[in-house]
Amino acid sequence: MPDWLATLLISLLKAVLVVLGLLTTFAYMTLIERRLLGRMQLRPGPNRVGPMGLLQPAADAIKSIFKEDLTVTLADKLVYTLAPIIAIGMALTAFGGIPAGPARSLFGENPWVYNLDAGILALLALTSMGVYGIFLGGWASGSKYPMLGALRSSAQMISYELGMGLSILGLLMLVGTTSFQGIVGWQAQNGVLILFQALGFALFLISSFAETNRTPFDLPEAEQEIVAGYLTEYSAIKWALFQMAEYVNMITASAIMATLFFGGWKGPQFLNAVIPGMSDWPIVWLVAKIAFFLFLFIWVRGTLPRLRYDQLMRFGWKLLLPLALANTVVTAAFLAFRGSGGLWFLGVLSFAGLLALLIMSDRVRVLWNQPTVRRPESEAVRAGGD
Amino acid sequence: MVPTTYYLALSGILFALGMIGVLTRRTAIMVFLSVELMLNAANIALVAFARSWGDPTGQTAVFIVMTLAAAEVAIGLAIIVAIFRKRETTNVDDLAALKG
Amino acid sequence: MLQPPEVSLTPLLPILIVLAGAVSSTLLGFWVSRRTLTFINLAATVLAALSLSTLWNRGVSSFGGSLQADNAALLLAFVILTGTLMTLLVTLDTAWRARVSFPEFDAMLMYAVTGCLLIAFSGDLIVMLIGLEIMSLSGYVLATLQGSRRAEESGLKYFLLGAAGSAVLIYGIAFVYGATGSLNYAAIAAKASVLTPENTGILVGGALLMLCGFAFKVALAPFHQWTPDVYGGAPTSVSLFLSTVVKVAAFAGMLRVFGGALADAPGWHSVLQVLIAATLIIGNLAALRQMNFKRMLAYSAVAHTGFLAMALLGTPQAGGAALTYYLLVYTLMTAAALAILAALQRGEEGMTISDLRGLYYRHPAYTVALAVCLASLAGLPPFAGFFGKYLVFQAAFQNGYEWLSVLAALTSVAALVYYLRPAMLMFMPDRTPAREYAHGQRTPTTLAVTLGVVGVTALGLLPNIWYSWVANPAIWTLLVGR
Amino acid sequence: MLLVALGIGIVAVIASALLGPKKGSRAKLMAYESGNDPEHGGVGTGQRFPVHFYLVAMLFIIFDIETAFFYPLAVAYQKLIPFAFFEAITFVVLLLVGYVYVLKKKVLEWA
Amino acid sequence: MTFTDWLPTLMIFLPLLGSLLLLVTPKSFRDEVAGFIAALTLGAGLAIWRGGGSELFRWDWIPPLGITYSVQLGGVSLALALVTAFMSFIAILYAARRIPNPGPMLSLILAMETGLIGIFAAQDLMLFYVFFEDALIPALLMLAIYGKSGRMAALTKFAAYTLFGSLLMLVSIIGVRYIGGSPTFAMTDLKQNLVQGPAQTWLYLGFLAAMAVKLPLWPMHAWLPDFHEQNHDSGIPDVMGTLYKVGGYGLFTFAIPLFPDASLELRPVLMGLAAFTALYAAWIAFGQTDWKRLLAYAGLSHMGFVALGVFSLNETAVIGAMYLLAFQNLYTGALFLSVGMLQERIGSLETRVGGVMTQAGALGGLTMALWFASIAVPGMAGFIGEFSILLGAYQVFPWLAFIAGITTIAAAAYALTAFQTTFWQARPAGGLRVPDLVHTEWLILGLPLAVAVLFGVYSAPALNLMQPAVRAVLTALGGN
Repeated sequence: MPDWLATLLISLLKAVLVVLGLLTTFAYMTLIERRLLGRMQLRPGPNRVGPMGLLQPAADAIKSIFKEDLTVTLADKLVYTLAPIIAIGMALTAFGGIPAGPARSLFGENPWVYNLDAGILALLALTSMGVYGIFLGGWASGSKYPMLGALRSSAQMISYELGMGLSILGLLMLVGTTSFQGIVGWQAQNGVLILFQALGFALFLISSFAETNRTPFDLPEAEQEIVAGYLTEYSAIKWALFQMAEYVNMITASAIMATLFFGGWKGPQFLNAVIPGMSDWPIVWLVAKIAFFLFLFIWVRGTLPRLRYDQLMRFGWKLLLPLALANTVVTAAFLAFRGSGGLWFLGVLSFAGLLALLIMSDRVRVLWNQPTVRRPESEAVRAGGD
Repeated sequence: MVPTTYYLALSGILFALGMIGVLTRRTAIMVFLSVELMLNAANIALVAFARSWGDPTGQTAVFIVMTLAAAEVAIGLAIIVAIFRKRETTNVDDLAALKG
Repeated sequence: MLQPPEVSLTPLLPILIVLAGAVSSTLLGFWVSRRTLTFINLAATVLAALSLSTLWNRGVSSFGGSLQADNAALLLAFVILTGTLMTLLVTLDTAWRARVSFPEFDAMLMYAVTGCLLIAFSGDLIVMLIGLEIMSLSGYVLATLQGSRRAEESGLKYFLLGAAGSAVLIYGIAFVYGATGSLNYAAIAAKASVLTPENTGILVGGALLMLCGFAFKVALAPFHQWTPDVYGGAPTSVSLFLSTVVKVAAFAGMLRVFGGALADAPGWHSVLQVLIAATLIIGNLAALRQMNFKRMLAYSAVAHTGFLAMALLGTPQAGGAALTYYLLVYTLMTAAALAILAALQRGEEGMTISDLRGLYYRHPAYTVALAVCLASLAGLPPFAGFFGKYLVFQAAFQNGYEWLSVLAALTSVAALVYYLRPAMLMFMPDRTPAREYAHGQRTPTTLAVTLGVVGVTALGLLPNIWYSWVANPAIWTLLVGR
Repeated sequence: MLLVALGIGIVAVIASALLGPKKGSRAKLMAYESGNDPEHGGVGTGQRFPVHFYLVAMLFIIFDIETAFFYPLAVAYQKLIPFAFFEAITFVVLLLVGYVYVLKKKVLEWA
Repeated sequence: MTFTDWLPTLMIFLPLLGSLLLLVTPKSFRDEVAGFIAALTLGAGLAIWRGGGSELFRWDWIPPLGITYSVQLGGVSLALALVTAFMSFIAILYAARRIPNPGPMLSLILAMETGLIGIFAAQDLMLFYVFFEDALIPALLMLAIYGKSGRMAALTKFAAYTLFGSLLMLVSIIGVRYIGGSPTFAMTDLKQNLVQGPAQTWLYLGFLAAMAVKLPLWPMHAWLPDFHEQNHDSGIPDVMGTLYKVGGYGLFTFAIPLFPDASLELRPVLMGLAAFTALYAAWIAFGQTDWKRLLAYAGLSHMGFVALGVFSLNETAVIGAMYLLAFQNLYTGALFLSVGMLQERIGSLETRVGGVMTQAGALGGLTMALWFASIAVPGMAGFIGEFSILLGAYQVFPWLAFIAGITTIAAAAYALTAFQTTFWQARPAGGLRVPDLVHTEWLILGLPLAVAVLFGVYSAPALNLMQPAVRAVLTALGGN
């Protein structure tokens, strides 16, 4: 067997494994989410299929495959079918770039499917491809509510993508590389980045929620206003694929946050004193961190109410974007003028900024909470004209 | 390593397609998309050449070109949308106020 | 290893001043009136022009030679700023009537000028490209800004063809880069003569593509079709800007690229002369058939492109000087003519030529000024247009393009006829009621017109006022990097 | 990875198409409109969007490209101090000019 | 530098100054100012004549382009300049009387005078071109402002023909300098750096294009009749137009010295063309019923003679041609004015009105005398010119001289026929009263006639002035 074929096959195998892992996680994620939400809302959640409802995901899967797959008459058939495939394809692909351990740590193989120098960039690019799935799905349905949902979701996703992209700039300046391995390595040496980029992390976290269409940013499928948004006309497996994509995106986002701000696949360094090499164990640490963030996602969903659409957009453009820029500039200024001082001051600055924001939150809120003017329709049209 | 010629051939084909699009398509949007195709052909050529010279200048040029393309998209779409909203057509042949 | 480029802002001074004007228009527009902004921009333009003098003969450059404040750049920048000044003066009066009196108009104008200056100051293809695009993109917006049917249509046409032209140009840049491995003018010029045959082929291809791209931008036939529609459809003050400043800048780019970087590259000369011949014939003959004065001026701009481009066929020394001289003159006379049209037209579609009948008896001063401009455009001595034409004839003639000079002379006859017809019509007594806007005569426009007419006359009688600045061959030899 | 990921989606869709029942009726295949007949027989895919979405899209394109410019700078930042700092500041200031303009134009208002 | 050196410059620009001055002069003084300026210009010219012509005055106008301001008035050029100044003065005299609100007209006449004198004085090709084009603008404006209803077409034709030629000439001028390698466009430099070989022929053709239009020479003459027909009835612009026929002079001063070989080479063709033009124009003139067109063709016929003389490159003929060129301006111009007076009286330019002589004897008499001058009756200046031309041409190509000789007979025929139908024949109908000449009109017709007669009888001063200049020019041919 030639070398390249072996590499190819191994990559393929890893890809299949990762995909299967993700799908399983997705399946149980839904169960866990429903159970947890039930617990938070003082009700049991699904508990009939199998012990503690453990077989519920399997049942859901079988149902969605065997359900009738409707394609509404006005839909653009090809795009309508393609949209969920794109959505899930991009979501799954994105995850493959995240390293789960040091090189060659997994039976002599690398614990990642692919590794690019521009890791973050590639990942951001792939995740933003997800918006195509949603938009095309909504558009191809040829119906009013899906269209609105699609528009909303694309507007929302692109708006928050800016915040997302800008919020990691400070981090990149500190680290000086875009490869995940490099970032993880830097954190192992200098301490996890959440310490120095608290503000950046906060912004990234919020953007991630918006990017994955999770509460409080789940406007695209806000059933009270637009039925189910872009999903309105979807049923059976295509619907399931969209759901899958959403959850996989959540997992990916969790993984990215874990990698960028929380040391990635490395465990805390002091644990090496207990069991040598413990912090280098592949997969374990990453999964643990992902699990934490997934819990956070569910927790927030159980806690926060949904934003109104105009609030959502204002929040993204008027608060997130300038703050991310400010974070970048502060980091840049710090790096330019720090002299030989350590990084701790930047951490303090960042925390202080975050704290200040929290303290001033009542004042800051007016920025996005209420519209400053009511625009007459004619003016809105004219603004589009020029 | 793939020879530079292949990339050039690809870029040439893309460019030709774009050119044909510009010359034959009658909808503003399609003309515009063809132009974007041509820009991307140029990008591919730039990257290919940059690789063959082992020189990063070409890649930075691609960066700039991408920006220009984006700016063009923004302004072009604004103009096309403005026209479309006013008269429901972006067919280039329908715009005949300025013949003569 | 990473090496931060040496940064010196001195060569950027004029660009920065203009940019400051643009930015201030963008932001201050929310608080002050457009008139104030225009005055600020006028001040910025004048300041920028003054700042040129501080850079004269210093030959400074910045960003590793990407920005060159050599004398050629300064001279071209001066022409650009002159056109800008006249445009701004005219818009003070006419912007309101043309329904483009937004702060954005000024901002876009100044951004476009920034781009134009960048082209003039460019030291490599990328900076040139950036400048060109800033200029073009702002130009598209300016052409559309009025929001009328005609303006939008002209904007769309301008945009689509301009974008196509840019794409071709960029593809050409890619090829030039592929052939020489550099984007810097001097480096390209140095390598252009020592290439393998294979690379020479690529270079020729790139040069031709760039030529086509530039031909779009400056409106050389057969890439000129957008010009009459755009100049005719856009508000007249915008047409003024597009046909003077923007064209000057595009020619500055051509001079930099073809007179500098690719001066020794084979191939493009022969194509350019065919393009020029086509432009001269098509532009002049089409202008002959126009009934609308504005469209006629648009076609005349096409025809003038042919003359201007002839300078590029000369040696860089003679051609550069001829082109720069002609550009200033072209700017002055075209701007003044369009300024008068902008002031006197009733609507943005301009005036038909027959509307001009008897204008002398209603607006004697403007009429005489317009006649001077037309005579100068026609190339009649003693107005400066004549020396412009003479210089480009000479440049082409000296470099062995006799047939082109003869062709240019023959097509000029058509040009003279279509320029003289309106000029004479204006003096014909007429008893029909006036067909122009009666209150067009205002101080700022008059200032711009005076600047143009005095400039054209003075430069015609004593061409040396300007020519002695541009005549030094060392300025243009520098373009080639020798 | 991409192949596998897309493969999953395609397989799932095909499987469902093969296995699922096909009993469409007119009402079932109608675009959703709370049970009413769609207005004008439905909007189809040729609908028009509020102009505001175009604005957001254009703003996004512009700002996103600006961000893209920032990435290389950020990565190389520490090697280019202090040049990079002034570059960054200039860049941000210019970005802010555009941002303030957009803000004042009330493009970022949703009402 | 003495005052005399400045005189040509003064003579050139004085009218232009006057023209500008008129723009700000109050209405009531305009005629006087214009007349004064014109008289002053003429005086300057006479002063130069008295000094025996001026030296070459040279100043580097645009050094980087090698364009100099070289002017010289002496010999032929002085004679022509004097005639120009004289006829401009006459035209102003008549314009002041004839045209209501003559301001623009006076201004244009003066402006054109500058261009014309400049053409004659220029000793630099570029400068020549500049003045050549400059004279065009006032001519066009006169036509535009004062012309008749069909002026637009005439104007376009005029401009197109003129500029077609002059732009080719411009290319030739550039070629003469650069192919020859001269440092400047000044004649003195160009003569030392002559273009050799076939290039000379090509450049000569380019130069010829302009001059053939301006002469005019068949087939480039079509603009001429329309131009004269559409101009103001008074004939004042036609006077200036006649003066503007500088082709013969241009060929003489510039073409012969700069393109000697080509001149010789093309001599047969060109002389043939010239003779044909003379005969053809006379033939066409015979059929004209409009005085202006008739005079236009008569002038064309004269120009054919001038061309014949110049192209023959024979000393006698060239002197004759220059003599004719100078003095035909006098009587052709005066004739235009006389038909203008005729038109004023009877409201028509028809040649078939008849019976004018019975009421306006002086007008008829002077007109007839001018006609005699025009058809080269001995004792008039025209005779000396035409006779010399024929004499010289006969030595070169006898047959062509013979053909041209027929023209003089034809001229007599058309002139007398037209005169007879207008002035003698019985009036067909109507009792229109035709007043005779009044005050300045005597001068306007009489002065040119007097000068024509003077130089017809006593030609020595003019010949003395011209002969050395012609000889000097013809030396360029190397003795044939």
